[in-house]
Amino acid sequence: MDVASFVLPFLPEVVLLAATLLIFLLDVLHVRRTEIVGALAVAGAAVALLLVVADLRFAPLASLATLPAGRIDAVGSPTALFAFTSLGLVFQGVFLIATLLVSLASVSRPSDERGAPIFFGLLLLATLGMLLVTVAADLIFLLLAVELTSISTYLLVAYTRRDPRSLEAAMKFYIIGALSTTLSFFGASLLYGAYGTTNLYAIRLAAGPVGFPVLVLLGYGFLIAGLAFKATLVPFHAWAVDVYDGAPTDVTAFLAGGSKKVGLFAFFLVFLAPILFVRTVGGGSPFTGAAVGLGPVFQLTLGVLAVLTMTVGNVLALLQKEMKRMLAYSSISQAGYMLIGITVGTAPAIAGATLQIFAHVFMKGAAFLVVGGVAALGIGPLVDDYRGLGTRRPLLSVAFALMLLSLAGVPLTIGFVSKFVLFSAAVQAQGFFVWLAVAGLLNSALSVFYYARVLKVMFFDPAPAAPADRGAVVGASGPSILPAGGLGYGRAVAIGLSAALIVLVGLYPQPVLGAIQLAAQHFVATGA
Amino acid sequence: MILEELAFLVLAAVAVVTAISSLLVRELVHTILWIAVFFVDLSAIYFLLEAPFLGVLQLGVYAGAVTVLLLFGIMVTRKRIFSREAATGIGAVPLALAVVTFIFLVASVGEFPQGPTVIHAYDPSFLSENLFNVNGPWLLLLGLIMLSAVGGAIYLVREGRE
Amino acid sequence: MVAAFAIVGLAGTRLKRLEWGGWVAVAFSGAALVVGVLIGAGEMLDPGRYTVVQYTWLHLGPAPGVFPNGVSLVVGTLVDPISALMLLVVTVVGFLVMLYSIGYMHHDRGLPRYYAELSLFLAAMSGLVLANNLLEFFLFWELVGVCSYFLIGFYYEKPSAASAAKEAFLVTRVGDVMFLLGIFLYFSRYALAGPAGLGGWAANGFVFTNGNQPFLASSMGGNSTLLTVAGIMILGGAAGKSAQFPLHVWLPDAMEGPTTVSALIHAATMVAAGVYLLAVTSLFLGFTSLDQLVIVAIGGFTTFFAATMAVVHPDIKRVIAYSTISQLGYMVLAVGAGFAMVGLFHLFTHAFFKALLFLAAGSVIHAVGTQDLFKMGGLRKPMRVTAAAFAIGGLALAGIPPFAGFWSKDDILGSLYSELGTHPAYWPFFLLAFAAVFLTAYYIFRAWFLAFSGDGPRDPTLPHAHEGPWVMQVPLVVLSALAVGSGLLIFWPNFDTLLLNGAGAAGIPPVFGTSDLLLSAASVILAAGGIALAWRLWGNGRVFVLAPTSAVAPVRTLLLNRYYFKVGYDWIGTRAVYTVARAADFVDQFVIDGTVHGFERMFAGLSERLRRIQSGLVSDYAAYVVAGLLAVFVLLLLVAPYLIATVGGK
Amino acid sequence: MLPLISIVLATLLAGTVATFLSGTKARWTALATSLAFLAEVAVLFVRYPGWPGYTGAGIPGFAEGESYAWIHLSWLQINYTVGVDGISLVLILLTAILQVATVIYSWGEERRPSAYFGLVLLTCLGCFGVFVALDILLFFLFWEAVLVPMFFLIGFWGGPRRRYAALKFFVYTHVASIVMLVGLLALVFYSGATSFDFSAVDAAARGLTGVVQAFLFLALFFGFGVKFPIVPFHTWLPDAHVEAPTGASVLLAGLLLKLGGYGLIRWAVEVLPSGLHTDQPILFAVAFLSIVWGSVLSLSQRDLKRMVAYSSINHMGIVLLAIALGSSLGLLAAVLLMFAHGIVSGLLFMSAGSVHHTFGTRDIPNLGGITPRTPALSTMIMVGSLASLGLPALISFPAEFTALLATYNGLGYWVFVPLAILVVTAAFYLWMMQRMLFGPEKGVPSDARDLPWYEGVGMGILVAATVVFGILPALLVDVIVSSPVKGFPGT
Amino acid sequence: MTDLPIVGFVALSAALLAIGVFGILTRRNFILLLIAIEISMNAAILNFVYFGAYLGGTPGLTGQSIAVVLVGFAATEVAVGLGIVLALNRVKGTINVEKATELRF
Repeated sequence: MDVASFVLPFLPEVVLLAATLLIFLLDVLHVRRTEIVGALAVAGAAVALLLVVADLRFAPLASLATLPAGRIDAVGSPTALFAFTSLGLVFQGVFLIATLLVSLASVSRPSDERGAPIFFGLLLLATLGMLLVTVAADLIFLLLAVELTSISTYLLVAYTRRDPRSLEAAMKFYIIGALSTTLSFFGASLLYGAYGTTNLYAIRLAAGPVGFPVLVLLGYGFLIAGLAFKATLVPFHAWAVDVYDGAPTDVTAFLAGGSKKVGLFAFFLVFLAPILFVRTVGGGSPFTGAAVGLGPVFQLTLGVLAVLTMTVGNVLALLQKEMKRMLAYSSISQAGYMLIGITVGTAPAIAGATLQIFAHVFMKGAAFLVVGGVAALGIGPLVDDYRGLGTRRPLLSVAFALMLLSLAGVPLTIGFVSKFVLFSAAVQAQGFFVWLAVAGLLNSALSVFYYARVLKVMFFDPAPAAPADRGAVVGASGPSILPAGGLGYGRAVAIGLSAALIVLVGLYPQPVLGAIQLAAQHFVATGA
Repeated sequence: MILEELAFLVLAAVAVVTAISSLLVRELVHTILWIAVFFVDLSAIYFLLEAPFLGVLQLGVYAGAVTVLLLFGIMVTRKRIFSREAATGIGAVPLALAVVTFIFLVASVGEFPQGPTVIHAYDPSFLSENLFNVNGPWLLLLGLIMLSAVGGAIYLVREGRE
Repeated sequence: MVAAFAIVGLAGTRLKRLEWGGWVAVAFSGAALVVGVLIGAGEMLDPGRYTVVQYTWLHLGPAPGVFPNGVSLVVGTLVDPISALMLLVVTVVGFLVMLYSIGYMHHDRGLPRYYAELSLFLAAMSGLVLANNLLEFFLFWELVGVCSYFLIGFYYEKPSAASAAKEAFLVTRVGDVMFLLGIFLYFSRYALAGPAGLGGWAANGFVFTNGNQPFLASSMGGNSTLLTVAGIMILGGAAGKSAQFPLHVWLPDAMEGPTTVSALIHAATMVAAGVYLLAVTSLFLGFTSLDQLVIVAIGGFTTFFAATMAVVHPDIKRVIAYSTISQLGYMVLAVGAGFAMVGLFHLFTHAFFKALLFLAAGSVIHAVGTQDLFKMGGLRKPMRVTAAAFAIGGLALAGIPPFAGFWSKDDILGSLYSELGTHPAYWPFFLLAFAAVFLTAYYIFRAWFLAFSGDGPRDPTLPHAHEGPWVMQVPLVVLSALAVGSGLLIFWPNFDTLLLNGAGAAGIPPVFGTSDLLLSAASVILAAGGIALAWRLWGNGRVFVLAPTSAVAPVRTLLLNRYYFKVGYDWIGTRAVYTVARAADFVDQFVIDGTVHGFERMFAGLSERLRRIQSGLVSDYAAYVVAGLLAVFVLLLLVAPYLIATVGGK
Repeated sequence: MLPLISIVLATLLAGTVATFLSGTKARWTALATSLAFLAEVAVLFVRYPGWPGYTGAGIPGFAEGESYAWIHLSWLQINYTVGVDGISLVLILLTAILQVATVIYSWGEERRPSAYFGLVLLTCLGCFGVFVALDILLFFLFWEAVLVPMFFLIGFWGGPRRRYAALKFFVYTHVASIVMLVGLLALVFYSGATSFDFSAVDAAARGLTGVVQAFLFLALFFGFGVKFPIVPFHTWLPDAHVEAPTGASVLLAGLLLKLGGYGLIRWAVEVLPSGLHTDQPILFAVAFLSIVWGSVLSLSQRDLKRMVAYSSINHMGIVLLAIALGSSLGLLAAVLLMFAHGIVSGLLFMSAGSVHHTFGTRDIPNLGGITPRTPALSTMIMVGSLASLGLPALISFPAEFTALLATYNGLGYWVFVPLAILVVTAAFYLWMMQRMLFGPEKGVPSDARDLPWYEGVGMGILVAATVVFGILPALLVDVIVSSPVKGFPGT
Repeated sequence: MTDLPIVGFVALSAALLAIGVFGILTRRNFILLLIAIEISMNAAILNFVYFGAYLGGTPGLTGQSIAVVLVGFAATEVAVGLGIVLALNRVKGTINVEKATELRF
């Protein structure tokens, strides 16, 4: 096999891997200063991001319909393990942005932290797994790539290895994750039994009546459960709140902003084909005797999950007193919105969900970065601890407010545009999907309650008597480098960048949305 | 062939019994013993399925490495090796969930041929070609996973000096 | 013309900050007087002129349905016999009252406000008189109402004054609402019937035509349910403004205002606007016969009803106020019976002698500082001019020839009598009105005797009485002259023609000065009897005390309590309405908002309960995962296929 | 062609930003912006070519049309499309007048003036945007953009229960917005409109069946209705008003409620005439309920502001009634009423605010005879009350008259319901004046002073508007009737 | 060449999965949880093996390849789990998951 032709398409991945190995090498050489290792990670992520963007940029998106050979949108083959889709490329960009933001913010961690190389190395490995998910054309490849991310994140959560909360979170994450992995592989094995292949494209080609309807449905059912863990769908979500809460906040940002999207993209890959290429389950369901299409069955099931997810997530966030847990629940509900995309399964809906995922990086990921920064300022974990932040830290508060407003879907923010596109796509699909849009919109109304509460606390409530500003950096002894008002420049830049993008894309989403739209159209046209 | 079917039935019964026992015995070291038997039993099933390579792998990795790893884990986390686990109830809800799961899965048997079917044996060379060439990326990914696991786990287990 | 006048009036309002502000107002009202007299004289010298000036105020475009030809609202002036007559009344009385105020009000605070409001009132009243369509009429109608509101509440520190003002506004508001509905009804009928060839509304707007026949009554064949309802609605408006039964309650309370205001607004002009409205409506639009009966009934009943209350009241102003209601009843009666011009003639004379009575009463109040008749007495000697003026006014009111009231009231009774043959249903109301003649004479002279006869005040604490300054006496004298002479105008052919022209050809020709002699004699005798009874009971300082055990004592109590109307209205106005309002408030706060908060609590409770499932125990989480898995199985294998098979597709 | 509307938007935006940044000088910046805005609106009026019956080039039926591509996807054609017609122009004028008056009235705001004035300007910017937007997304964007500054205005500068009120306001209106958004999206996608532009949607909606129209109309009606507010979704209004600072109350009553009316006219009535026709009974019922409910509840209020707030429900009920009639006369009346109510309720809320900080309470029974001490304030209250109860020569009269005429035209004797309620309306205003302005002095602190100059000027502007447009309503009417509403018979 | 009924394997793997799931739900010792996970993981591997054995040809080979990879993966997973167990034990002094419920609600 020609090595160059094999490696070249994977250039971003290779760059990340190289950066990872370099970091581990530095660790062995006892070069462990956070800023050095962090800079390396940032550079790696940035270069990879540039490569991805360049790919997107130079492959003329407008002419995607003509299916250029090469990296993008090679039609999947029944034997290949990976296929490059432009939507996958977009997701690579999203994941790399999340990594970039998190590593940028993490550069501000204490500079003599011993585990810095491990932290950034695992971060990059997790990212690598995410990137590989996007190119997967094979179920096993996909699941293994997901596992690369999972295993790396288990360890990232446990990264503050002296913190019992962190370890407890890692334990829960691990057990539920391992269970879900088992379920996923079990599902894959059933599909393998039914189709004789694990290649998604081959499965798609096996259109027409299937000999094993129950086996197929059970297999997909296991996959739904397994992937729903990653995507934090209710009722597979329970780990997420504890893990988001217990994990180091920057890791939480990565989990919420990056790794959970892997689950959603996996949903895109796994379920698009059966949903789009509506297939009659041969001989009818043994339970009802009626012959039904696979697509509507999945759409209904995923629709129920979507509604359940956003509702439960929002309702639980309502009374949550801790900021991180509240954001965690909110993150769960957001996953429900995103699931609408694949449930509807049209190109507009996929595009809407993709934009929502893109937006979520800046909204939720950056919000957790803010929470991490605020904690570093010595402010407590409760929502009420944020009292008077608006007067003490106006810029930070405004940025945070922007993120929350965007999460609530208030106009002029990216969160609005994404929800708008998503829900309009659902309405456009008409029928049953309009109710998905209604449920989503009502949920976003419900969500306003708790976002508004944070705003209220930050801006309306008086500050506590003795502001605990500029307190000791929690959980670390050394001074942080480049302090930007106690936040650190890296974190400040990451937060500022996110806030700016929230507004800019919110105002003029055309460039981003246009690209996503073409990618989604193409994704739907060519299939997984 | 009746002999093979009989062998399968015995092996299957052993698998189920050992699996249940490993979870239900209260002596943790006994658990390790039961699970080792379980792994060996599965290995035997793989041989029965004419997949000797997998059988050997199962013996080596599971019955060997994993069992030792688990034993090691017990030794480190227990002050006395032969300590007894506090009794934990079986619980109606978990049992129900497990049984329903089983029922759902067994519901698919109607779709399979009911009688004995041919079992294909594979040449290990074909298997290696398939494993290392066609599906090589799987192993590549496995390697990455191991890299991540090793790096992270070592960091976790190592006594920190901070 | 009227616009210019209105602007002058309004501009005047801003000038009154200075000490001599009152004189400015007098000057302006003098100018208005000149204009009014010129118009009036011009009309009298050349009866039958119609001058219309009009502009489009609002063009609302066509409206499919009732107004297919478009809705155009115009403002304009119409000078015709009746408006000229009315304008004359307004300007003359207005000027005199303004002049009188200089003396009467000089010790009051807030004079700029007083003159400003009074000027504004005069402007609005002139506008009302000159309006050439119902909408514009209504516009000024509301304006005079507001002026009345402010002037009644002039002594706003007094709670009773503030309350009376509110009451006046509210009660007339009820009438206004009916009036507005009446306007809509006429509008719509006009719009539908209006010949498109004439351009309909879009071209003309809805204006009083100067034709000689009521447009609607003829085009509708004189009868239709809609027209009847419209007429009743207009009557409602008029009843509110003219304090007719059952909307009469506000006028006696309106006496809380300065006496000058009572004279001008609540005797001579504004309250007469209701009658004017009825007259205008009957002349230009026409009433159906059912309407006429209702109007006659209301008028006739009010005439007697109000007079009975005047009989017992101790307050000099309220006695006159009840008298006003009663006299307005006469006018309504006349208009209702189809003798619009007869009614207007009575309006004309009544304005003068009633203003005279009020100003005279004001003079008394000014002198003794009380309104209680039973405290006064013997004022004849110190206040000769006032006593004489009051007497002249009283005689005019009682209908003793040759005083003005005789001619006009006699015309009303005579005209009505002539209708009895064709409308026997009018009989009871004719009798009521006839009986009221006696009561009228009795109560006004009861007041006169109580105030002026005798040797001195019954309440010795009263200050020593004296005549007011000349500015107060001049109006008394002038009005006295008018109270005598205005009735005699009927013998001037030009004036007679003016009235006849005003009536147009549609109504029955009024019978000015030619009523049945026998009837006239009877009424004069009745009136004389009333005066005699008054003298018998109250003359020479006597005080008639009704024994509490007497059979008529309960009647007296009933009358003093104004038939308990006020109590009833207060009950409706405060108790009943506020109870409903409170109940509604309760529903709003606890049912509607309660539902909202219920949802809130529901979500909070749900949140609280759902939170419990987040137990922290990883085994539970695993159980959720497995349960979720099974749920997905159920959905995939059972629910979804079933639903899709039954509901079909999506 | 001069992109005038964009220039106005830019002016407001720049002014808002400058105000936020200008610290203690914020009031001057805000005033300058407001005056510039007013001047630009005047230019808009002067340039408006349709007197009457405007049929312009560019965007049909709209003047000053501008359209630039914004989000163009294969299934979404969203443009930045703006334009004005007679209906929006009148409401824009209202915005400009209220903005100037509010800024001047709030001159004495000491707590964070830059943020306060900035938020005030932002609210007005949003309202202006709503009135000019001719694209669904743009419309919705501005619509929601109004919520946020108002939320902060109530929540930061408000009364004791401000947090509750702010939250309630936000949640209520947000839920409504969402239903509205679903309705609008469904409108686009069910009609198969080629773009989100008004004209495209309008044209495409003709093809919708009656049932679909009826459902869409109901959704839109609910969405816009909460802003009105319609009973029983009105309880946010009294709370928001009572707790809001005066300036915010003025904008809330004067402008925000009008957004509902405008939205209903522009995006529901014009686009879905047959939907309106089907849903008419529901609208009538709601309108009558609002009219009666608002008025009866006003009677039972002790708090001046709360009373005025409930009277707003009553007045907006009449607006709804006029709109529901589905005639161009009714629409004219509705727009006229909205303008009138905007000015008058602004005046009344300013009065209530002044009463509050002059006497320290707004509780009507605890006050009495304030006229001698504060004649100017009393005059303002009187003018406001009289205008509100429909005195001729003041702005409400032509509006209410037209509305009632239209009601009669459409509903016949049903007009008696709003007519009778006029009496109740008069009752509570008169009761309030009797208790508060007249009678013996009560509850007046010894140091009570009459209006400061800025409050006087602020109210004076509104009084002037009340009188000028009351005497010359044709200034507005001619503009409004120049925009015949498509889809109605006979127009 | 041997013949075996496929349904037996289906039932066996289902039983193993159910047992594993049951263990995960009821056991409190982390190590027992690991064992339970491994039992169910083995059920999945068994699936791949017997489906592969029945399918034959290249598809069948693929199944066995997957099984090989999964065995390796499962071992790695156990290693990671043990790492977490040890760290948890060091910090909390117990590996009973019931004792690790600080994060909840």
